Amino acid sequence: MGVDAFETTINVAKMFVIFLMMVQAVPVLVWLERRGSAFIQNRFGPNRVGPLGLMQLLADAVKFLFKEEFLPKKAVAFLYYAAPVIALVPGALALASIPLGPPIEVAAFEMLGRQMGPYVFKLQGYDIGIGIVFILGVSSLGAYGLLMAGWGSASKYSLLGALRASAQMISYELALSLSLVGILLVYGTFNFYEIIAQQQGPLRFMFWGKENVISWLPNWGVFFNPVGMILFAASTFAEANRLPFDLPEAEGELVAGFHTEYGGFKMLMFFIGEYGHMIVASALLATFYFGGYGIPFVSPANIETFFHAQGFGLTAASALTALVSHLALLVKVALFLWVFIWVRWTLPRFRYDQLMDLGWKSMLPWALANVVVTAVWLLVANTK
Amino acid sequence: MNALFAVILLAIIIITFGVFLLVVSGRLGPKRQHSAVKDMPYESGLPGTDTKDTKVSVKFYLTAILFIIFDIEIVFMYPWAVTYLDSVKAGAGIYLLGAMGVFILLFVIGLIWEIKSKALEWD
Amino acid sequence: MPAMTEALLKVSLNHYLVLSAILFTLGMLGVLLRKNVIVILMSIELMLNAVNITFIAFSRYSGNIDGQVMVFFVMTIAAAEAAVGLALAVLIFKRFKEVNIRYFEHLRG
Amino acid sequence: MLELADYTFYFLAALVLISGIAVITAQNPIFSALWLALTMIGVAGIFVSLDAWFVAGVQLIVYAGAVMVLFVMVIMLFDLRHEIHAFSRGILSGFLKLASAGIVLGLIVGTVYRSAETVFAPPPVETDKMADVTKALANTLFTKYIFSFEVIGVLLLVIAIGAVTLSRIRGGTHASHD
Repeated sequence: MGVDAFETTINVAKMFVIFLMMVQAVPVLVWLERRGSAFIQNRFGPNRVGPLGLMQLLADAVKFLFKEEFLPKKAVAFLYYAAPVIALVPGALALASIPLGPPIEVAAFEMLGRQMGPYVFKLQGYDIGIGIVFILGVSSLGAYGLLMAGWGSASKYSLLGALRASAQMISYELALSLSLVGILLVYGTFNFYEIIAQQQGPLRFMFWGKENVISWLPNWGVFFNPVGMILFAASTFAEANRLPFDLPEAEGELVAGFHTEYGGFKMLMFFIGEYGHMIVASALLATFYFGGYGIPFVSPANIETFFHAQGFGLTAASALTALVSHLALLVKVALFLWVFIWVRWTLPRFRYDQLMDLGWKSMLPWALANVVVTAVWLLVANTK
Repeated sequence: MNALFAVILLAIIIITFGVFLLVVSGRLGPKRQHSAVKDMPYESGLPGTDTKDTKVSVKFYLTAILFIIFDIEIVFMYPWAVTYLDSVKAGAGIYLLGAMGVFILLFVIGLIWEIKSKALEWD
Repeated sequence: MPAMTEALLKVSLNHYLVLSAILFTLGMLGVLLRKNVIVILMSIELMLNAVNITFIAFSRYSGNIDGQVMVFFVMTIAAAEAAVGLALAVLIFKRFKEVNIRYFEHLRG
Repeated sequence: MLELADYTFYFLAALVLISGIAVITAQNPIFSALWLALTMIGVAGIFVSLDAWFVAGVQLIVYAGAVMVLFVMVIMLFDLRHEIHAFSRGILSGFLKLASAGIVLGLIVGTVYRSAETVFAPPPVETDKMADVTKALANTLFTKYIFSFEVIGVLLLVIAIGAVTLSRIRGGTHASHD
């Protein structure tokens, strides 16, 4: 068949690893959220189980596992049980298409008496040429999980919460996808690798057909499209149903929104989906506006040459470069995730009409203006 | 391995994992015990009323309709956005900007109309 | 496996066309057999999707990008049709508390 | 020799057809809508197998993400849980309808197999060339079809105004007074 068994194995294993990464990140994030909230509010938070309370989530998970099954009367069983499974899908599918580091080159080697390689493994689940369009498409499927949960559990709070959630999600999806048009105009490609490659080195921009360089700033997208960055970040809060946009589960009004009737592991699965949204949003923010896995002023090629000079072989140097770059991305993502948690205790919740007004009457026009201004600016800047 | 197969594979992995979790947590938990109160949907402790009477604002579906229309307009901007820089460098930027300018103008007219006609008003 | 069967199973343009034909017929059956306006609208979407498959398949096998542009337009029209169709369905429901297709004949004047 | 791409096609075709049948046979409209969403996702996969990545993405965004969400929302709004007359009745008309659908299917499939040679795919597009496909699409859209593109803009404006106006109508000759 011409398909290399070794390569296929690695590629399949990558899927599992990336999915497990998302699932594993959730307990850490929940711990961070609870400890962070406690820190901001000047209290202790979970600190009993294990060092710093790190084992708390393990204990919670075990407790969740041993909960009694529950199905409300009149509930549509199929929808009720399918909804949490569906809620897992968009986040993981989107995360797998974001590059987590530069590709690893593996030099040819001999295994079991057979000549293998050379290979290039990308640090992502699958490389899709249309990157961001795929992510937008997949994350727009997120509404189904909510609607199925809301309808399936045959409860008023759930139905209202689901309708609110999906109306909010679709409203902010407009601002989200429109704010990305600005950055696509600047880079002229959907491909994440090309976008990241264009963000390396010092800040370089065209003006009246002449190239200018500002040597003390990295060449990040945020300097080309600051308004787009702010709009994108704000609408991801709404997409992930986080405060100040957590209307779907406003405790004071709707008990818990669409997952009112859920408990145990089923609720945890909704949580995983929600945190998956946050992780994807942070990774996208880093990729589009903050150089992705790139370290400011240092290109991956430089890192690799450095490791070569230290006496590492091709494979080892490449793997180490990928590791270092991946850590850079991880730092950025962690920073944005912390902002997500921070904002939760800084801003109060919106009212529903304010939320819709903000989405449709402020953010949409601003995003549109951003597109027009960027287009005109590009035209002016590149004309001699 | 092509990307389409990879996407399908990952989707299958996720769904299998989810179903596995459902089954495991269903098996491990205590035996389900029915009672009239427990099986009732939660309504803050008040006696539940029939869900058929739930009145939902028609605003929700109006929002969804407007979302479809604006979403398509934004989707049309995506191919334009990727090809714009190339065209600007090739000297055809004015033409593309004009083509999209008319489209954006129609978009703005629609948006202003919706705002003026109070279709986006939630009260 | 005999070579004949294998030649039939190897995916070619015809496979896509037949798939599209079956999908189109399903949509047609839905329009003919169902009475709920919303389900009829969904069946129309099914038929439009079948046509889109044909467009893309021909575009791919003849190396001509125009088919993809056409699919773009078809999607737009389909979405617009769904928006207006559902607005009508909501009107029907408000008056008759049911969305049966036979109430559409009252939509005059 | 069948390859991975062939098996992927058969998987997607089965997905599309099974969910398509479920759309028109489901008694409950909400299940119809959810099955149709699955059909749309399958069709997006079919597009991808034909290397139309961008159109597949648009299919996901517009159809699966927007149109079907609208359908699901409207059905939830109506609470159309129980439907008594899901199918039209009448044995003769039902037979005629089935027969006409069968004839259409037979005609199309017959034509396909009588007229077309078995055409196999040209080599697939490389991942890093996919951007070029999108750019070619954009160039065709903004040169050859520029007029249609602007007309679509006008159409969408009209739809936006029309749908809102329609949803405002109340009363009329057949208004129920309750």
